[in-house]
Amino acid sequence: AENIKIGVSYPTPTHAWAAGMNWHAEQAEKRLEALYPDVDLILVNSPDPSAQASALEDLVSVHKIDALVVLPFESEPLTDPVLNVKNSGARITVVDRGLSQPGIEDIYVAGNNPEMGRVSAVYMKTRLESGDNIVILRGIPTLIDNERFDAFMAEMEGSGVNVLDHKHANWNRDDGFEVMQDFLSRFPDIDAVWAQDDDIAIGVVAALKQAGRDGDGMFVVGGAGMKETIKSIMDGETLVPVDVLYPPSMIATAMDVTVASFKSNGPVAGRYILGATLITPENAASFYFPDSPF
Amino acid sequence: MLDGQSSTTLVLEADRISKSFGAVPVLFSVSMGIRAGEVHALIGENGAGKSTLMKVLSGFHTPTSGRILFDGEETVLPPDGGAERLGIVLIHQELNLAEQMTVEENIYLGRELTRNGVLDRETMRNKVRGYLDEIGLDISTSARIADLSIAEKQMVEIVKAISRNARVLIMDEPTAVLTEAETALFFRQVEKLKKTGVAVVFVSHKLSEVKLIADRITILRDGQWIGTKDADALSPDAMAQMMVGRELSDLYPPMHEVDVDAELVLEVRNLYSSGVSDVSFDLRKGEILGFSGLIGAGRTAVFEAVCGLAPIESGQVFFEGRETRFASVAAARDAGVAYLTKDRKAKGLLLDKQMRPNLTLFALPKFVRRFGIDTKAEDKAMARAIRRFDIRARDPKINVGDMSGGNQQKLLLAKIIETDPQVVIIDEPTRGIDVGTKQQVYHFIAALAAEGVSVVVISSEMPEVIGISHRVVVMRDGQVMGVLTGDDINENEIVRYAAGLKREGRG
Amino acid sequence: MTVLANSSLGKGKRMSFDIKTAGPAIALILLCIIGFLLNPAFLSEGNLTNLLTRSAFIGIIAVGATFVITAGGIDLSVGSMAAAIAGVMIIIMNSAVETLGPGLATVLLGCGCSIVLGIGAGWINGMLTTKGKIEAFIVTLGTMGIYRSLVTYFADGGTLSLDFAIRGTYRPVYYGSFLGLPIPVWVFIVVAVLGWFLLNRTAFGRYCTAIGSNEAVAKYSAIKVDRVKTMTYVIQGLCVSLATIIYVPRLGSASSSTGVLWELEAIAAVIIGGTVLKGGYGRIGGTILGALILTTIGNILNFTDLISNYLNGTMQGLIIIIAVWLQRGDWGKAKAKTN
Amino acid sequence: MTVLANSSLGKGKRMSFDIKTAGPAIALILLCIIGFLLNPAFLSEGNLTNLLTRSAFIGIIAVGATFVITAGGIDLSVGSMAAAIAGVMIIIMNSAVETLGPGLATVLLGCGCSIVLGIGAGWINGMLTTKGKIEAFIVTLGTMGIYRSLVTYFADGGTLSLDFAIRGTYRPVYYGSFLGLPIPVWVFIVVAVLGWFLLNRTAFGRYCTAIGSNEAVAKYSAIKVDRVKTMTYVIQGLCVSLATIIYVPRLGSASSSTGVLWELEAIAAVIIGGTVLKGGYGRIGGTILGALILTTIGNILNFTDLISNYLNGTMQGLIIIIAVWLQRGDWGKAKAKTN
Ligand SMILES: Nc1ncnc2c1ncn2[C@@H]1O[C@H](COP(=O)(O)OP(=O)(O)OP(=O)(O)O)[C@@H](O)[C@H]1O
Ligand SMILES: Nc1ncnc2c1ncn2[C@@H]1O[C@H](COP(=O)(O)OP(=O)(O)OP(=O)(O)O)[C@@H](O)[C@H]1O
Ligand SMILES: [Mg+2]
Ligand SMILES: [Mg+2]
Repeated sequence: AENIKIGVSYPTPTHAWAAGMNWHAEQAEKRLEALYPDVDLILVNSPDPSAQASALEDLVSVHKIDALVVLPFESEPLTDPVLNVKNSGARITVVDRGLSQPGIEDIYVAGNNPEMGRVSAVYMKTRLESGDNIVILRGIPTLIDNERFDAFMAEMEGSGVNVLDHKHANWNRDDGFEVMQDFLSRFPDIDAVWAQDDDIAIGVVAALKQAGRDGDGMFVVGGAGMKETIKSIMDGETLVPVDVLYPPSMIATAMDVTVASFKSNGPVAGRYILGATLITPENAASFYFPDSPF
Repeated sequence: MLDGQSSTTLVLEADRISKSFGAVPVLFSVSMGIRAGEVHALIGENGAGKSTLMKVLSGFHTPTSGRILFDGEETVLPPDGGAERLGIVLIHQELNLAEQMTVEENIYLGRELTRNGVLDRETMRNKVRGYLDEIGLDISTSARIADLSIAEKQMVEIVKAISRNARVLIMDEPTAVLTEAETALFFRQVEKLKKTGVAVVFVSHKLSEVKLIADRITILRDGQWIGTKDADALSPDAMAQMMVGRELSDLYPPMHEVDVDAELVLEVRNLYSSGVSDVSFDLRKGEILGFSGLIGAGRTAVFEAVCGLAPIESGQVFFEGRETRFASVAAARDAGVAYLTKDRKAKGLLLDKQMRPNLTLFALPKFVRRFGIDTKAEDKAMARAIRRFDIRARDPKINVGDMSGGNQQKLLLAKIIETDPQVVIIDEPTRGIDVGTKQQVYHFIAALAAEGVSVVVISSEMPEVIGISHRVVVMRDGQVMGVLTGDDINENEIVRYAAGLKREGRG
Repeated sequence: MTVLANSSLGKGKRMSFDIKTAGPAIALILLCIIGFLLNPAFLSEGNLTNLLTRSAFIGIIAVGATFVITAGGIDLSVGSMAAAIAGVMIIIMNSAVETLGPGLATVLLGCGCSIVLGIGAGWINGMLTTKGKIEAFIVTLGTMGIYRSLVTYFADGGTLSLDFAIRGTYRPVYYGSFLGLPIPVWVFIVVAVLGWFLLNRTAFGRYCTAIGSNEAVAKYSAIKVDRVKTMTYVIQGLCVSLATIIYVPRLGSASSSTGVLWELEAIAAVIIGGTVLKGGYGRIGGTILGALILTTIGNILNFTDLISNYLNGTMQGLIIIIAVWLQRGDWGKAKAKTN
Repeated sequence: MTVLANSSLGKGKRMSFDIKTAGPAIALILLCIIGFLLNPAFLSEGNLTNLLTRSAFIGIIAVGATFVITAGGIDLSVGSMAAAIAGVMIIIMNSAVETLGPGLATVLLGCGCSIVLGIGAGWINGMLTTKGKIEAFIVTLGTMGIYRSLVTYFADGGTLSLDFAIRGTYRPVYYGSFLGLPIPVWVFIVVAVLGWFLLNRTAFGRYCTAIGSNEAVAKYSAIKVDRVKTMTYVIQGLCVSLATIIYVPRLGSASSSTGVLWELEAIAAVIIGGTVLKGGYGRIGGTILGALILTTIGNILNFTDLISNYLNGTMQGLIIIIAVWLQRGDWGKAKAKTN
């Protein structure tokens, strides 16, 4: 049989979540190629949007792919390049970040960023009262960060909880540590921290412990579902009591679905939106992948 | 020619010029008039302010007080070489060429010929070729300055200046790095320019040259104007006396004979290196060995190879009887062999540093006490060097680059001697040094030899080699043409060997 | 005899010089051979076109950087500058589309603004270094941060995107071809030729070299050092704006991640090409090859999955070092060095 | 008249020199005043301690960079080198915990490895620049990419985390205090004092300065140029490894984003401190102040919400440029320049 070539393009992992995604992609590649000898998956990662656009060009001109699974670095810049791939005749599966023009992709698999912000806020409200103070550590200034942040703020609206300040910690542990140190110097009374991301949360926790302000009911909410965090939730840690899922395995889901679109008889096109589940000690075990780097 | 009129009109005149750097006064109310079609020499001791005056007269320095008259009118000269447009061209004492650029590019720098905005490279190249041929300089127009020898660089500077259609051509020690042959070529050009009515001002410490070419002579001492005389009225001795302010005794010290049985300190056998082929000679303890030859004869190359600065291709070097190959300058230094470069700007001194770190740089291990540098010992060394070599910097904290050329040379000498070497090779020891100090340097070299230090003097100044050497090696094209001793050491013999008219059989 | 020695000296020099010039070319050819061996599709027309087009951005910026570096300066702000200019262009075109319509006029307005901004930004860098007497490294590190954060600010942390109506008009500037070559390649060629001409055939080019070689000498040769230096930054700005003009239609957007690390790539291209980082010697031809080499490395790494993706950076680093080592072209001649 | 003009000029010169030395200090004091005005908590003991501790990383690295830059080189690889060393340290300690247990021995093993790696990495940079005769910019750009991708590879794109058992033993190296000052600050102080001594009071320091000032003169002055230059890179590597040793216990992890842009920060600190980028003049004291200035800028921006988060980079850029401009300390003396 003729080979089915599927290109898989995503950003170079520069933080743990992306590394987890990369791990899931590699696992899926092995699994699918073993399962279907005629399927060839080609994984490419790129350090920035224009490199990703270049990689897409190379997938078409060199590898002559039949389908593309793409997690765009950013939506806008990659809309045209993906459209070009589509025009070459390949099927398109978009993961996570939607393109800015509807109708290009055949399949869409995504997490839910606004939902992530909202779910975090809902949890916050269950623990806080009017007049309580929180600080927010945001990610890298991007659309994703904005979506999470805006949804969070919208949900908090009217709760009476004060957001003292929000600074970018770039989904980075070091920045999380330093920004939190400064928040602690600046604000004597903080009741909770929304760190948005598990990496930032690690830095935040270190800063809290250093300043000795990790007691009296203070808590931190991160996000994404890092295995260490999930483990500590399973163990009943109170400083980071919950996590909000944004699963890096979505890329594997997308690869599965794409291969299925060649192999299955039924139609597989459409939208697959994964939830932003709140991970609590009760359900944590089912989200724990000890082998993943994330 | 234009005589009657041109010899009296002053093109450029300094009127009671004073100049200070910071709080340090350098020139005190100096006046000097320059006539069209004359060669006007400016002489004076090191640090007398000659270079400073020349820079004031060409707009590179603004005078602190006093006036400059150009064509009889008071003028404020434009800065940074802008005076070239008025026809006032200065060749700086320190070489002023862009090292990475070619000869052609340097000669036309700042006034490139263009056609419709495009460089007219063809014309520029041809013109430069013409200039180079005229002055007898055999280098390519597209040679990089960095690849030229220092003398060639100086010739390029001269060509650059000559090509600028100057009305006043000011040259600060243009001949310091030239041999007599090249100086003669250069003077031919000066004569030519003079005939066309160009006023030539030049600074030199070679008084015989001054006597030969100058029409009038101005003498500076300690920043003061001492006098302006017709050249005919002054003998070199009189010049020296006016400069130094006292009568000079014999320039050269009395010669101590070397003990013919003195041990051989350095023996070089069949040395091959780049620019050196089959060179052999030896050097005895306490001997002063002169090296003579034309520029590019390979004298420097021999000692750069010996001292670990350039790789030896083949041949043997014996130091104190043992075969040695110094792997690095440091190894040579530690063994007691020191080499003083002739290129003090590029290889000798850190121009952006003060005197003290420069003085001790070569001998620095000597100044280390318990891991740190003993600054007190450095200060003592500095004081000693200043005394010994009469280094005059009015401001001791000045950067070496701002010191007068001659004083830099003295500092360089002091720097090398600081290691107390057994063998010292001095390449052009008195380049840019005034007669008074020259005398001191010669006596110093003689004293070193008397103490048992062996000295190699590489010099392009024939009288110097003749005056102080026990023996003279003459080189040409990287080979030794002959070794002269005793009465054979005279100008006639040296020239015959150097020009290849005579060659010794190998022994 | 003297003449002989001289001429042989000259020849030796000229030959080593030739190798030096040919160095980057040899490195590039080797890379192409490796690419072909890894995957014959490397030499397909499609891939070569992609490669050239991609090199155009960095290449055009690097031509500007060649001037700055030759004159002894450095410009770290180019990547952020490109992002900021792209951002402003998009904002302006998006708002002009209401009055001017999505036609050529709007695109031209955008390009005009880009050029004005590029020149202005270059001028600011130039003035701060020359008149402000602040080290170029600091000035451009500062403006790098400023432009980067401005584009984030304009985009509100997200992405600025070009109105889809305009894209149709503007698209051909990136995706169109002329005589078989994509437009960006043509722009690259024109910039390269003009840059080469300016550096090698005009007085201005010589002034840049002279300033980089020895500022005092340049000054004493009555060259207006500050003006020439400022001009090199202006040229750099102009090149950045040209690169941006062909970049915007490619992805139709700008964000805070646009142009990240382009400054290092551009400088690397310049230096791989043989220009001396400390100034005084510049080679536009080498710069072009340098840009092609860098793009080719990235391209080749997309061609093979022999190497873990994570090790791309290792390969890139090794190849850059080896390429420059190759182009020194005096292996084993170490002995002759001292002269 | 003459004398008057002279003496005032002279004083100007001496004064401007003093201001130049004092420049970074003044800039830092101004920043502190601004910080205090924005929020009095800026001067709280806790914040000052944080500030000093944070400066330690960049500061220690910048001390090394002062040597490299003074000797006319540059090292872009330090950030990646730190990340790679941290990664390897963690891997080694994690695997040693089984045999050596989670005690001091393991930590010492880790630190030892860090130092060996730092020295080795520096030595490689040095040899490639001196013996390989490749421009330092290219060498270290290459090794920067290599180390960065190696750490990504080791971490599988993610994060390497130190075994929790070891953290307890190792923690005090970051979080502990001695005489009221955190350990990292002590390390910083020791490195700074040693660095100052080495640069200003030893033959080696003189040699660095001499080489940066004029390599040919250095060579003719019996300085082993290649060896000294290599040593500066080794010192840089050692400083990076020290910085890494105090960095690892902080969060107990290393990832591909560890140390990103530290190279630019370190170089910026060096140059803000008054060291000349082209070499020949280095000031350790200035470097320390430069590192403090950079950290303080970031700290102050976290202390206020007056400025849009997005504009942090703009403020940072402006403050850096202004700080360096301030330290030039010859505002308005442009006229006196010509002398
Ligand atoms: N830029 C400067 N700053 C401070 N002092 C200077 C500067 N230039 C020259 N001087 C000082 O001025 C004095 C005169 O120097 P000048 O170079 O004019 O002497 P000179 O007569 O040319 O000596 P030489 O024969 O040695 O070249 C010296 O003491 C020198 O140190
Ligand atoms: N064949 C050659 N290959 C490389 N370099 C050469 C060759 N021949 C001569 N040179 C170089 O030419 C220069 C001229 O030689 P050198 O400086 O030793 O001559 P010199 O007699 O000392 O002349 P000067 O009067 O200038 O001191 C040297 O730098 C030498 O290395
Ligand atoms: Mg002089
Ligand atoms: Mg010589």
